[in-house]
Amino acid sequence: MGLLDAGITRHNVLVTSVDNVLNWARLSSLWPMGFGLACCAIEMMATNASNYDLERFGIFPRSSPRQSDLMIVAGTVTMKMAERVIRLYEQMPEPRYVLSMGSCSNCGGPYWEHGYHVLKGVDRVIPVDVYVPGCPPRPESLIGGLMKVQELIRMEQIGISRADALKKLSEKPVDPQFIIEHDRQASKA
Amino acid sequence: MTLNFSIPFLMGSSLNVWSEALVGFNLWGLPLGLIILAAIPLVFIALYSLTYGVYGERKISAFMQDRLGPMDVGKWGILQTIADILKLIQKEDIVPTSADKFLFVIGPGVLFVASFLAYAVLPFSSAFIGANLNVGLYYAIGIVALEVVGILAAGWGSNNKWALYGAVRSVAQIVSYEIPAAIALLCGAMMAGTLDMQQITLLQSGDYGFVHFYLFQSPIAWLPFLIYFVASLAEVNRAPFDIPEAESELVAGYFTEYSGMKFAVIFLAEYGSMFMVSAIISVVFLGGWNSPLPNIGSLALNTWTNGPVWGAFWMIMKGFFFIFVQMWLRWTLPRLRVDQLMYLCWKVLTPFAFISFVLTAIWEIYVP
Amino acid sequence: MQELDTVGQGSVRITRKNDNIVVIEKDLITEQMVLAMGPQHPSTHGVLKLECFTDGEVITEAIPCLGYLHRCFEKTCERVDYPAVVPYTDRLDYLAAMNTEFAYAIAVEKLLDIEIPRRVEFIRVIVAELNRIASHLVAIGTYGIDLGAFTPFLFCFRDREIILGLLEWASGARMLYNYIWIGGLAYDVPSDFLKRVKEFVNYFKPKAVELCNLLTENEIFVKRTWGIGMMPADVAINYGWSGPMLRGSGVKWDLRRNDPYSIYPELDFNIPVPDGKSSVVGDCLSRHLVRAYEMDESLKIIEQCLEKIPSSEGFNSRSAIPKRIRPKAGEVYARAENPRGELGFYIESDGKSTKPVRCKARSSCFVNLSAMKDMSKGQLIPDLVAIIGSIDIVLGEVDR
Amino acid sequence: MKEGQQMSQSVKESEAAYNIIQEQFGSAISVFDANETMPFFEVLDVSRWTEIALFMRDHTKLKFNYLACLSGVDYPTEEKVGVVYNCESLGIFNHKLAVKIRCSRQGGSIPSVAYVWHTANWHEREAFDMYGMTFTGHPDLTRILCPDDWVGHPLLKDYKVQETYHGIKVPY
Repeated sequence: MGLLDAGITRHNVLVTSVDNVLNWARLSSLWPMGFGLACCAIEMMATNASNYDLERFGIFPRSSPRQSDLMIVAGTVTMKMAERVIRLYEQMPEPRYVLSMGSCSNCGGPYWEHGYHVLKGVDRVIPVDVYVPGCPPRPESLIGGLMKVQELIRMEQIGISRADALKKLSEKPVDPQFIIEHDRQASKA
Repeated sequence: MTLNFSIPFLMGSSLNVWSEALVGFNLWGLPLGLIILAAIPLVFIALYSLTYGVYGERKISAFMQDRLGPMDVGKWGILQTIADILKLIQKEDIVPTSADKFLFVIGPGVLFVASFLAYAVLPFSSAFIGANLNVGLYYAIGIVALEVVGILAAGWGSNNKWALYGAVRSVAQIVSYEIPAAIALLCGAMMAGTLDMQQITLLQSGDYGFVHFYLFQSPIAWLPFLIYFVASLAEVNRAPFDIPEAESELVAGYFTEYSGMKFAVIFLAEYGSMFMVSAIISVVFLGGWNSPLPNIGSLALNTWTNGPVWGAFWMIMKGFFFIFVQMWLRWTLPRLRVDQLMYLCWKVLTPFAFISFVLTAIWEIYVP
Repeated sequence: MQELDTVGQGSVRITRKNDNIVVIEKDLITEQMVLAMGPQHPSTHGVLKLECFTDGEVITEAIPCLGYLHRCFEKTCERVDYPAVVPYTDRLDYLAAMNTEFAYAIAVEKLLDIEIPRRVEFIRVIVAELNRIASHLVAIGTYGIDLGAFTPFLFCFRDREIILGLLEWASGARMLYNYIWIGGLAYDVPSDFLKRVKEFVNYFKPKAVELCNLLTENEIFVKRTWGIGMMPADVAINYGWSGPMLRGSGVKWDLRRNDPYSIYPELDFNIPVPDGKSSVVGDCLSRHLVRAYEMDESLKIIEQCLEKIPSSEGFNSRSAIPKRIRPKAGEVYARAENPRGELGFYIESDGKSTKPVRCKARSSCFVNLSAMKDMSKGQLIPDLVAIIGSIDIVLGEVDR
Repeated sequence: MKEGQQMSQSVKESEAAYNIIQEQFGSAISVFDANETMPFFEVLDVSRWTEIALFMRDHTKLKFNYLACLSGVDYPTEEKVGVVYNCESLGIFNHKLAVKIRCSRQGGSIPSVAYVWHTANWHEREAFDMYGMTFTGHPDLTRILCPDDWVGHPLLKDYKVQETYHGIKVPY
């Protein structure tokens, strides 16, 4: 390990707070690519629409991959589409994240057995950061998935790779029950 | 000064005295005070209309659409635009391999500079003006057209078919709408008899506030006012004339290939020019920095609310009002088609602009 | 054909004929540009790809390329039992899952030749019509986006959420319900369901008017869609169009009336067709208007069903479901009126297995979309977007 | 359709339509299968199918102007693949009739009716894609749902899915 790397990984105050600010900016303005594949795309649209309103979190879909940070693979990826998905992923600027929404893009979903033309999991072609299960996932769970992406960004630091951050995230799972209890205690007090 | 600037209601006449003193403040022969006075509103406007123009748009659209809009980033989401810009700075800056690199890089720059050049001649108050040109209005009309160069460079340089469509559409649109816009502004200039923006504003001041504004001075002025408003929407590519960036047709128009900070620059330039056209229309037809409130007997509302700082306040408020109307239209109306857009320009707005020009001339000659 | 509007002289002359076909005459040498629209494009409603040959802004030819969402529905059907096909039918037309299930159930019931309890039929019609409204709301909302108006879309989705809530209450899922089973229903509706549906009907009536004011009566909207994407009735029939598309061309054809199934013969409703005054018969606007009016008709149907529905006393929603679904050998082609048109199922049974030998879904979007090439010739790019929007495709159903 | 049972109205209509076709084409078509769910006849002389289709569409008493559905079917036991057409007279007579055609499983061909009913254009492409029979005279007979370089015709009963497609693993 070089001298500079050592200095950075030691989390000195300056680097950490700069990190925090930069991470805050990235996680507060996650722009997903408005890119729908199948049923889940409708649920994604519903999440963007008035009732769930993703814009509350600064998440606001862009139609060009060049201007987006997050790819929500919403729906079944077929063999014909797989190459296009790869190309779209490659067109996105770094740092980029992939959220696989719905069972179909997680693992092939209901088409895993007989769907000869269905790609069994989008992670076979592009690296996926967060999986959201469901067929289709409810808007709440999509929002949950997006929160997970935000958490992942929070874990990242200069000197900490994406893989390390993902590991950290999985080692420190956030228990929703704990948060709910915490909120209850706070409101009681 | 800067602190109180944001709360102009609390300012009395003492501040005006102070600002007048600042005008006379010269350091080593440099008119430093003047520079500060000129720079403050410019910087303020730039920051405000850029960051809070975007934020305002998102909040206003949310209000119209039964939503909340940005809520999570800062209290009520007020830090949203800052987060967006900070994030865009961090993004990878992609220049496509097949792009014309020179044009691709200078495109956003030209666009950004062009949209802010006209700020130089905008009179923010009797004391705040960047360059008091005697052909200020002429300059402002002309400089808007420079945006076309940036858009064309961006669209052509991207080597993307959608971007090219967007750029060509945009050029056709902006160049066409220059004509009715310029003629409509000339009507205002004719009423004033000068092209000097500061003079035009001064000529609209008086004890009765809004009564002195050109819009209320002659009934004919409404025609060029509306023509210019419609044409200015087209000039800054706002709905219903947003065909150059028509999201549902051209993905993102001429900036399809732009990522990171270059995209942010294009995005901000757009909001910059939005304020610019709004400011021009308020100078020419709505009295610029003059207070719209009239003096009613001993209730000297006009006198109380006039002055350099108050002037900047009125100017910005008028500009923001027009920005609000632009947003309102944006979230209400569908988009016109290319041929309908051209039809509107050449067969409706241009003839009416000429008619209003002639009518204004007649009014100016025969009506005292 | 008369010239309406000519722009330019000399080297390039662009003429718009009165059927909105743009003709370019020129002495210039121009190049044809091939423009790949999609599969990722905001206005192709999913993963449709259009290969457009363009001459400037004018489309000389637009060829749809399908298959980006081919999910092997028919192969899957041959491998699973009859009841297990129902969830897959949901995923065909995911905007109107109830209607799709309904069509499949009708097909298999016809093959089985079984009698369905009356209350089941009423509930089926109520949920199907609710889903039709939801589907048309999406169609209208996204059509607004295609034409640049974003706000109507959000209003539509706001109201759609209420329908989704109702259907979720009945079935347990928001979008893909698996509620209408062969011979019955998964469950009876919750006790207050019908009351809430009534409330929704009362809520939605003024909202439909608001939507009309915002979009359908908007001058720019009308200008954008008037006379675009013309399709004469005989060509439309030859193309196999159905549903709102066919009615938009002036053919009064609705399977609920013309090939009645379920309890539709007992219900009173109109089949809206364009009157030729508020739109040109056969253009995009007519199709849009037909959809808008159909929502009112659906409300009417729901209201009647709510009055006539038998009580739930002693009712078992699964009473008519056979223990083992194994139809006798034979074929059936049964269809139902979906929000997008005729959704038919061709099912072949060999009488021995519990799996269909062949199950083909005749999808309405697939057929409606095939006319794209004809409709888009000589239109502008914005018109192309308007035409795709007016077909109201769901790629799940197109590619199956 | 069991013996002695009354034929329903729609089947009667279909039979009447069938009789007109039978008169014209005689032995080129099979006898009428008057089942209740989908009455049909089969075209035995495949080469005359376009002619029959045109006759069905244009005859003043038939007017089958609407092709509702076209489904390819595999008959592995007979070593044949076939197509089922569901025709209908929309808005004129309201009678319905299904037509079946079979051809050999390997390299069989069926005359295209894409010029008779435009609906058939894409449906025939789909049947070709799924079953591999060719439609002679079709304007553009290419795969429609699967990619152009896909191996095999998926809906055949003995279809084996390919291992990889462009380097991506296909089976689960």
